[in-house]
Amino acid sequence: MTTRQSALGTQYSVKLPAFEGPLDLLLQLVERHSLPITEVSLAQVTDGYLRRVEQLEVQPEEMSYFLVVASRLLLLKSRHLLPRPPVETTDPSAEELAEQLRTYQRFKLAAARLRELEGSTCYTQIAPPPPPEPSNAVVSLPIAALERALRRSLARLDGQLPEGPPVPGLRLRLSDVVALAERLLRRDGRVSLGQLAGPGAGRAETVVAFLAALDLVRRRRARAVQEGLFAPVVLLPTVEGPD
Amino acid sequence: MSDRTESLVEALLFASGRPVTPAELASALGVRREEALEALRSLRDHLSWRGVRLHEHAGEWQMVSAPEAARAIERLAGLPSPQRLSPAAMETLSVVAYRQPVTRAQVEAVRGVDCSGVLGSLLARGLVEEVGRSEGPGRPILYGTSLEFLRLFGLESLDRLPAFPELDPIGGSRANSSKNG
Amino acid sequence: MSDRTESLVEALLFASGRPVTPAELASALGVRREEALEALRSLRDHLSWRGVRLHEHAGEWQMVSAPEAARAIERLAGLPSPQRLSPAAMETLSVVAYRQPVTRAQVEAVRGVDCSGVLGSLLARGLVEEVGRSEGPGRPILYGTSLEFLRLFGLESLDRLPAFPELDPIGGSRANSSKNG
Repeated sequence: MTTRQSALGTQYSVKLPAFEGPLDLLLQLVERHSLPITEVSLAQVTDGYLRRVEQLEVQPEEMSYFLVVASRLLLLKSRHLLPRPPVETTDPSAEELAEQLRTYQRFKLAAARLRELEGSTCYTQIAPPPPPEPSNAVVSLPIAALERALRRSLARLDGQLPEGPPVPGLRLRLSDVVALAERLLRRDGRVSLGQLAGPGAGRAETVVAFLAALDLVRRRRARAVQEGLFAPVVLLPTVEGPD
Repeated sequence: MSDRTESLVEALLFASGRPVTPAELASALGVRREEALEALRSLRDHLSWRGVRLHEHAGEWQMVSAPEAARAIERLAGLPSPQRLSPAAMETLSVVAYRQPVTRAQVEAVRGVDCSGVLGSLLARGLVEEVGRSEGPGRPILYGTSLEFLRLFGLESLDRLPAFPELDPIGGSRANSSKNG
Repeated sequence: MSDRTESLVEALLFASGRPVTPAELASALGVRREEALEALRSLRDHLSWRGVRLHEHAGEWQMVSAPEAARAIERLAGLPSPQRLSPAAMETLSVVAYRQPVTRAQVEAVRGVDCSGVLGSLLARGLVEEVGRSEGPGRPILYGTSLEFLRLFGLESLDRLPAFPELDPIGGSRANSSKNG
């Protein structure tokens, strides 16, 4: 009759044939008689409750809950059968039981409404979400990717460059480096000549970076600052917006 | 500008695949926390008719699929529908949902039975979580529902819980209340 | 009607997280392939200014984040996550870590509850990943922990996992196995 699973260490509550506990049984009896939940109705269903409890086959510790309610019902019923002094109004413990039952009824109703939502599960992603879209759409090529790619290729070229003069045909385009400078200025608010030339810059890169800086200063897109003797030359945005 | 933030927030929620806080989003976007929160709220409104939704719980936001797509997703992914909760679990869950934060003793006072087993399996399933300690004697654990709970029942936030049922003022039991699931 | 299909298609693409064909979508939704394709195209147009986009490649469609959010996504991923794993997630993760490769059914046998939700969010967070298929009936998916898992816990390799805790062989409910004894 019970489905207690102690073997797993997870204890499920005792499943009774038709109800979840003493209050549930009591509520079913009251509802079956279409009675309002009052002291009187509780006294009325006492016999039915006791009959059901007699038929129960549950663990002793669960049974105790049923017996607690049963004893309260019996007390109630006895008070209704025996004449009471007229001064005594409603029994607080009876009203308490009725209130407990009404509260329980509301939560049972709430559970039924929640049950209607069961199955309208919202899923999270079953597989990890894909990385940002690979940008083969040239229109929206992210600036960061462009910048990284440029740096990578500059570095690679530098690594392959033999000692001595640059390989004929290698050409760094001034306009590329100017564009890089403008982007870095916009992003970071400053860019150094060293940054423009790239890591491990050779003579060609340094020259192109210098020319790019000159071009920006000449067009008043940036101003060049050197904070001390031999300090790195840094480009900063012009105070007025670009005109 | 705000539209742009909203669209970036959408991308972040999608790409992260986990619940995130407005503070995290703000820090990733370089905006103020309030701006991130505003973008989240506005995005939630915009998504309400779409196939994805935003869920919010305890300051964390997560992108999820729309509840009406549950069956189709289960079919596509070959997932079984989530196991139905037992009546005892449903009752306990509804007490926790409507009374949270709540102690085990308070749940048991409502249900009139021992609830440690049921609460334990709701905790194990991640539908209920510990949310703190009560100030009362013995400082018992306080329980509340989780983001997982909202997901299982397709609720955007706890505000969307069905209204707590009122009883007939006479206290009468109405026909639809005697549902023994 | 078509709006509804479009929103369901969006939910399916979101939840599946992988490239999907119009035929798969049609079968999950119970509509004709043409209708699924039409919904995909229309959804792609609707998403063109949003934070998520549709990407089509060789007849397969996938939901991706907008390229302009790439930097913010990297920043978010780099942020230390203040979000702690829920107890349910931690438990599931530990079962996967110590028993891998493991099927969902095996995880559930250990934990005694439905784990699809928790496993799904661990997958989405990249802490657990599919590592193959079991030889058993139905060839269920096998799960294992990911590199991200090692990173999160600061482990150099799986060999560095703490020794597996010994449990009472009788499996009785000891203090640490039943949540709130």
